[in-house]
Amino acid sequence: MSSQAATATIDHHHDHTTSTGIPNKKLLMWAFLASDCMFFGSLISTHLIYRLHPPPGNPSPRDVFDIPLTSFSTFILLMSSLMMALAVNAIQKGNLRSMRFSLLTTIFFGSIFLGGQVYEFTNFVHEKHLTITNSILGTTFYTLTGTHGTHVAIGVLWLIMMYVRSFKPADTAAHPLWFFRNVLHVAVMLGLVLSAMFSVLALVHTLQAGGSLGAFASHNLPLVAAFVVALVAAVALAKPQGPVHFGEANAIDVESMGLYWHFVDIVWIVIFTAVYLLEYL
Amino acid sequence: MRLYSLLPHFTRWGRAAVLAGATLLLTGCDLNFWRMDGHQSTIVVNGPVARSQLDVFYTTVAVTMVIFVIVGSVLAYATLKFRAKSSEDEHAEPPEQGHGNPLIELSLIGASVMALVIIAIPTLKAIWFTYDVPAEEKANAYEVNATGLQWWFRFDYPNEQINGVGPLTTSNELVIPAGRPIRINLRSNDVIHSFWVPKLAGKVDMIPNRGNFIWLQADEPGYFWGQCAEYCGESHAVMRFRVIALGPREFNEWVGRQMEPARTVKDTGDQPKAQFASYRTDWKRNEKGYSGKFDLNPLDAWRAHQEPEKHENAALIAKGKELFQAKTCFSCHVIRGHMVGGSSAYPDLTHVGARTTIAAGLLENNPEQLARWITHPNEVKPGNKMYVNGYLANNIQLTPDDVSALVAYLSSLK
Amino acid sequence: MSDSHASAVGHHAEENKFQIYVRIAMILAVITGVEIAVIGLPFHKWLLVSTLVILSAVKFMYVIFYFMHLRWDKVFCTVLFFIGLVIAGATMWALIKLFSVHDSIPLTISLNGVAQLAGLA
Amino acid sequence: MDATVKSHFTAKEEHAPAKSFVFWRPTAKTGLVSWLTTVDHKRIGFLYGLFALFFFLVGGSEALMIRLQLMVPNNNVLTAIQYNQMFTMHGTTMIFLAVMPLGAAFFNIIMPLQIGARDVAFPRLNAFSLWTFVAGAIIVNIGWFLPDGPPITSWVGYAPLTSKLYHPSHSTDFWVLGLQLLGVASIAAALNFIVTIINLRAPGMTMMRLPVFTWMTLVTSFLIILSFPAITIALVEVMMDRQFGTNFFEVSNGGMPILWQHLFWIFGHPEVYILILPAMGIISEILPTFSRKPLFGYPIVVFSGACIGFLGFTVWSHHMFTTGMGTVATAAFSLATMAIAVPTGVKIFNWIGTLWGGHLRMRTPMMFALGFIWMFMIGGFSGVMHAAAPADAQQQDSYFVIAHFHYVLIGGSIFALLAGIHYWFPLIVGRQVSDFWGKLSFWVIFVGFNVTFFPMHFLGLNGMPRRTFTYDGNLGWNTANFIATIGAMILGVGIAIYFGVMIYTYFKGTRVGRDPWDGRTLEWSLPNPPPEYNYHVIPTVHARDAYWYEKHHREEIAKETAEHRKEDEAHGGLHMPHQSIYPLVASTGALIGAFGACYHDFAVAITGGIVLLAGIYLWSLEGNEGYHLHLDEAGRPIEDPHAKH
Ligand code: HEA
Ligand code: HEA
Ligand code: HEC
Ligand code: CUA
Ligand SMILES: [Cu+2]
Repeated sequence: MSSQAATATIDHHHDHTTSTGIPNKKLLMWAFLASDCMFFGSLISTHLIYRLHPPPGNPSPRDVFDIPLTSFSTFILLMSSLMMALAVNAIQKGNLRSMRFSLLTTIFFGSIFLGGQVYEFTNFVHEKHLTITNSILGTTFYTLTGTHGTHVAIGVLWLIMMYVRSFKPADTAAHPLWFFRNVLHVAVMLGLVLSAMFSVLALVHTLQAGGSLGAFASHNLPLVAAFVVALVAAVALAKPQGPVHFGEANAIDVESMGLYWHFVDIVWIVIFTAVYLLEYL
Repeated sequence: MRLYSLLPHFTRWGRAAVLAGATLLLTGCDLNFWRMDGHQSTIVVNGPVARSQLDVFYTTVAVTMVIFVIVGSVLAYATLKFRAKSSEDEHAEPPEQGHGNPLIELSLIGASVMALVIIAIPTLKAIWFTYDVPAEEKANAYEVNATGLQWWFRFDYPNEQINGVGPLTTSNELVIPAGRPIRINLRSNDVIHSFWVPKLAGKVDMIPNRGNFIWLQADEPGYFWGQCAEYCGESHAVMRFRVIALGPREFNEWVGRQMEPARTVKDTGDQPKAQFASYRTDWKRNEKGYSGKFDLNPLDAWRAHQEPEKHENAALIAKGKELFQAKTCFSCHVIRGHMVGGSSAYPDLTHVGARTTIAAGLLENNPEQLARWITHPNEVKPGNKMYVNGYLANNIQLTPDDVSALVAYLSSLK
Repeated sequence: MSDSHASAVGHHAEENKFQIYVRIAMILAVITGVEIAVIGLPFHKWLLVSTLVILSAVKFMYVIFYFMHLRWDKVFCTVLFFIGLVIAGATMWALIKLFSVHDSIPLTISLNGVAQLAGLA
Repeated sequence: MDATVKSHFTAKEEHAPAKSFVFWRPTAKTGLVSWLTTVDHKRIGFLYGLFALFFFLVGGSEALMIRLQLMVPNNNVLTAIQYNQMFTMHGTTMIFLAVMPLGAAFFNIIMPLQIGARDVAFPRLNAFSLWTFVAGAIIVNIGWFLPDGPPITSWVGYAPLTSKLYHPSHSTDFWVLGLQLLGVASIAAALNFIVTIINLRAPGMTMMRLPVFTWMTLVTSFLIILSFPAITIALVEVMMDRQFGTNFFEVSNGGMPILWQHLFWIFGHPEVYILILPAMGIISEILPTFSRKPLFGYPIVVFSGACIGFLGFTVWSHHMFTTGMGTVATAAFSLATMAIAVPTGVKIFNWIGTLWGGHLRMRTPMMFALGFIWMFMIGGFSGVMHAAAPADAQQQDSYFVIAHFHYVLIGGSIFALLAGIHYWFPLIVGRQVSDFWGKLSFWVIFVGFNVTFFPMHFLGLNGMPRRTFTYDGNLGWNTANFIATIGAMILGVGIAIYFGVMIYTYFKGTRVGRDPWDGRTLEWSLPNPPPEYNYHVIPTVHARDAYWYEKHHREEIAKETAEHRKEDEAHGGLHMPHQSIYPLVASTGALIGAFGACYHDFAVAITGGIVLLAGIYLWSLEGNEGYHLHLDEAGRPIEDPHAKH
């Protein structure tokens, strides 16, 4: 891909270099998603089959699940999908700033979802005594939702890399250190997400245990400090540095990523209904 | 090279091939290959279920043979007729570039579907017939439980309850009444096995956590070979069993004998004092453990096994019984009435002497093979649990004298 | 990169995507809310199950056709994805059916479990 | 390798960007580095082929060990464990490491040429597929070098035999993770092929003009992306059970081992069509060429291929007729399975229709192709006998099944692949195999094959179970087993002749010019071996047998080509992708990761994961840049001072 041709208009829905007019990357992504349907299909089937034929002594999901929390996560994931769609929309119009903002919100929502899942898992293990080994429900539930969570985590990683990628300078020769900056930026973003996530989780746990804000701060100082440092670094690194090698021509990259992200969302739509809600009838 | 130029060679080669084939067949090999009437034949069968399955098979053979002959003839004809006969022919103008003919296609598709219907109808009938005992026969059916274990079979008779013990249990030889449908519940506690007596019925798998069953029926009394048909680990190949079908009276007599606790041989005083036999010890790994004589009339051989030996050595048997306890054999094997211990996870030996085979249909049950089994279990059946969990774990060592005492004891358990 | 976006042929549909996306997101959120509410309703079970299944199918379709842009893309993308979706769906259905026939009920089963989710199969 | 390399026109990349070390893009066109970093679909295909043939010989040697042990009753060549290892590895190797990658080799080399493309859609992804396949192959075979030896779970690895309780040794973990990597490689490759076929067709190459081989590549690729996820999940479940003590197949906690069988065969049955459809595609190329006549009923052949592919997803439980599924399910799967005979028959009929009225030139590829039709038909018929569930109750897990699937796999897939090697050898290498030696190898293989496997039908009907390391002499199996072993040796000799001749021809064979067979499809329009960029000018397709049409409309085509060349030049010449090191890095990461995971060594596993991620990250950052080539009318390079990348 040559550097962005600011002069020519880019048609985002028709690629004249391909036989069908569909961009290669989009086609690849759709074919991959078709494959992923089968992947999650097998996994969800496994869960449902064991739910339909639980061995005696299996805990009842109703006693374990926490519908308000899961509904919240579902809502968050939906919103992340919205932001993802807006990010694609923005970059297709060449609006880099708006795209970055949307990507950051998507990352933000994605991380909340992941944090919610971490919270849910720890809660289930410690409070509800449902572990991955002690019952078939635990086995299939954690494997299914964990695999979905892994997909979300990969998505967040991808989003971060795309976000950072949008800072690649147009003239790499003029910025000999751009690559190290790039790696650093990815690391900072990862650190930011992780420290934020665990800070919030720690905060929630402290509050639930009746602790105060002060107690939280004193017990989790390194974590909070890491968060602050990462935040400052992230803001600093996001400062514009001249023209970048990212633009409308990259819309297809963002769009493919978006397809993946939305797919992860619809898988959750299915899981939410089939795994959680149906248990309550 | 053209075919006809090879013809003279072919006749010469052909004659040589026939000759070679004939010698091959006559020298020691058997003719069963062509007759297909081996002990596990699915072609020469002895029960309604196997017969129904065989009929379906014959239908498929007939239909596909007809298609094969037709399609094959056309193919052969086309190949011979249209082949370029010379190099000028090869470089001749290309033939007409025709693209196909929908009418031919459609009629061939139609014909294929018709052919499949001919197969499908008996198939469907047989699926329902072989699934479970026919309704009108249900009341007459006899129920047995079969469990596969690495690498042997346990058979329980839920209809024959022994006071204070539970159902009658035996292993590796399933005795059934002939002429009566048998419904067998198939279970497994370790890995997947499969229950297959080709002459009586096709196989059904024994799968952990699954309540499978099979039904079969023997037309008349007989002795049948069976085999575990699902790969179940190291010694799957030698996980075999036998089915003995008996007439109603004989079957009842057998049940009666089996319900009894283990037999004890009385010392009548005039028997010799413990005399130790010596058995062959130089067995090769995986050497054959059967004799041709047995095969000639296996059912009679089985009947003969039910009778106690003529000259039993009571002292030796008593010694064997002690050893069975001393060597920890009893910790696994049940010998009902003789000692307490053992579990259903190991073969019940209460009437082991009355069985024609040991080690899951692998060895003929005679003193020599019995001795071979208890001295070299791992060579006979690699990795078997008796060796791994017993001989290795309990460090069981047997002297030749121990062996002959144990053999005498086990053989006496008719 | 300029913010002004030169509109090429076939681009006009895009002008209002922002609005569309926000509206779809709202619909999705509402449906999710309805779903959560539905599970508490005192109706017959199969009715509730079908409602839930239909509602999530609707959400599913909204996301793939709008957020994932299928509606505006070449139909081939839709065909491609649906090949996978249909085969996966049919396989799931067949599997669940296969495990629900009497012959396949595992030996270790708690009966109330079957009753609980019988509506699914 | 050299023959492929030498004739490749190689242009120096003078304008290679001055980049930091991380973004070093190798430019070597010969030597080891060039092969490790290549993104050229022909070279990748060639490597696939070499690895596949190597593993074919490995799997074949394992088969010979099996036959040796079964030659006579109560034989003692192998111990029980060794025998079980042999057939486990034989099945796994032949299916995943020999036939599948050999198919992939043809997809890679031939398919882009047939559609008139310069490369596949994602050249670096293609390289990643290759190296991940190699990583998987290494992992699967590592068992041979471990004290416990390779796994003894059989190629279908039925739970709970694969659980830690029954097979605590690491070789089972290696098998699981190796297959997992092979799955990743196959899916990535298949996605690439799908996009390539859909999107990179030359102008005028409509879907209904695609050569049948390309069509079958497309169908096969769909089967791969839709069936492999099922085994991926199944393997994940086994792996979780083994490594983290979960309960998927743990009966004491309610697990159902039967679930593995379902997931495995949801993959497994489409898998066997993954093995046969490329073969059918090859046959559909060879028969028209050597009959000098278009394929009879092209649209129906294409449609039946797609139909077979689709039906392949509806029949998996025919491998489970004996698991007690109940009447309705058994009947349904029985009928669905029979239905596949219809589209398959359609292919056979159309092949015969192609022969009909042609001028058949009996060259070696044609011999193999005709052999294929006969043998596959026999294998198919025994398949239909299996499909009749009650009959299958007697046949399942007996040598009748062994006979069935070796007829379709060897008489089918292998015959067709051997035919394809002969057929395209002149194109890829520029030399032609001697017809005499080719035919001789065919006859030896044909005879050996039938002598080996035909008696197995009788063995099966006579009750001989498969996967048994020994049998007794009183069951009527001795003669047939003896004959089969002799047959296997003849077969081995045949294979040895075949490859001996191939190797000889590679180095010493007679050179041939363009289009030695009077071909019909586009690949034959290329010089042999084809240049790195394949088509100097992307052809415009006017008819189904595109090259046949070109040959009969030379002037029209020449004029068109000259015009298009000018246009291309005006647009800056041919665009060629840079080579890249990162696919190899990523695959190496996967290899290390899998290794660590097998040993539960998280440090190693995470290192591998990081290498994998880093590989992908750098791969995406380095971008899919390339360089431009400028060629004159004769295909010679022109110096162009303004060339930009
Ligand atoms: C290349 C691979 C390949 C192919 C193409 C096939 C093709 C078919 N297979 Fe085969 N099969 C295997 C590879 C393959 N198989 C393997 C590897 C196994 C064993 C796995 C294991 O357990 O390890 C197996 C096992 C297997 C079983 C399970 C056996 C058992 O374990 O009990 C069954 C059961 O139905 C079956 C059926 C069929 C059928 C109906 C076809 C059909 O597609 C065949 C169709 C073709 C024809 C019928 C011939 C041509 C048609 C005509 C001339 C038209 C007219 C004909 C009629 C109307 C009948 N196969
Ligand atoms: C495409 C797949 C494929 C191919 C090509 C083959 C090829 C062969 N197979 Fe195959 N086979 C399977 C797939 C295949 N097999 C599968 C899936 C199983 C089931 C496994 C299981 O149960 O889990 C199986 C099982 C199987 C069994 C049953 C084992 C058992 O159940 O106990 C037997 C027995 O005879 C057998 C024999 C053969 C033979 C003789 C060949 C011959 O065609 C091989 C011909 C090739 C050669 C003879 C190689 C030539 C070698 C040399 C010339 C020398 C080598 C030199 C060097 C290494 C330098 N195979
Ligand atoms: C760890 C338990 C264990 C111990 C201890 C043990 N066995 Fe066994 N035995 C088995 C098992 C398991 C089998 C079935 C082996 C097979 O066929 O795979 C068996 C089979 C047999 C059989 C054949 C039974 C049949 O019907 O085929 C005989 C006879 C036998 N054992 C005798 C003995 C003797 C004698 C001893 C003591 C020296 C002994 N066993 C100790 C477990 C044990
Ligand atoms: Cu038990 Cu095989
Ligand atoms: Cu199949």
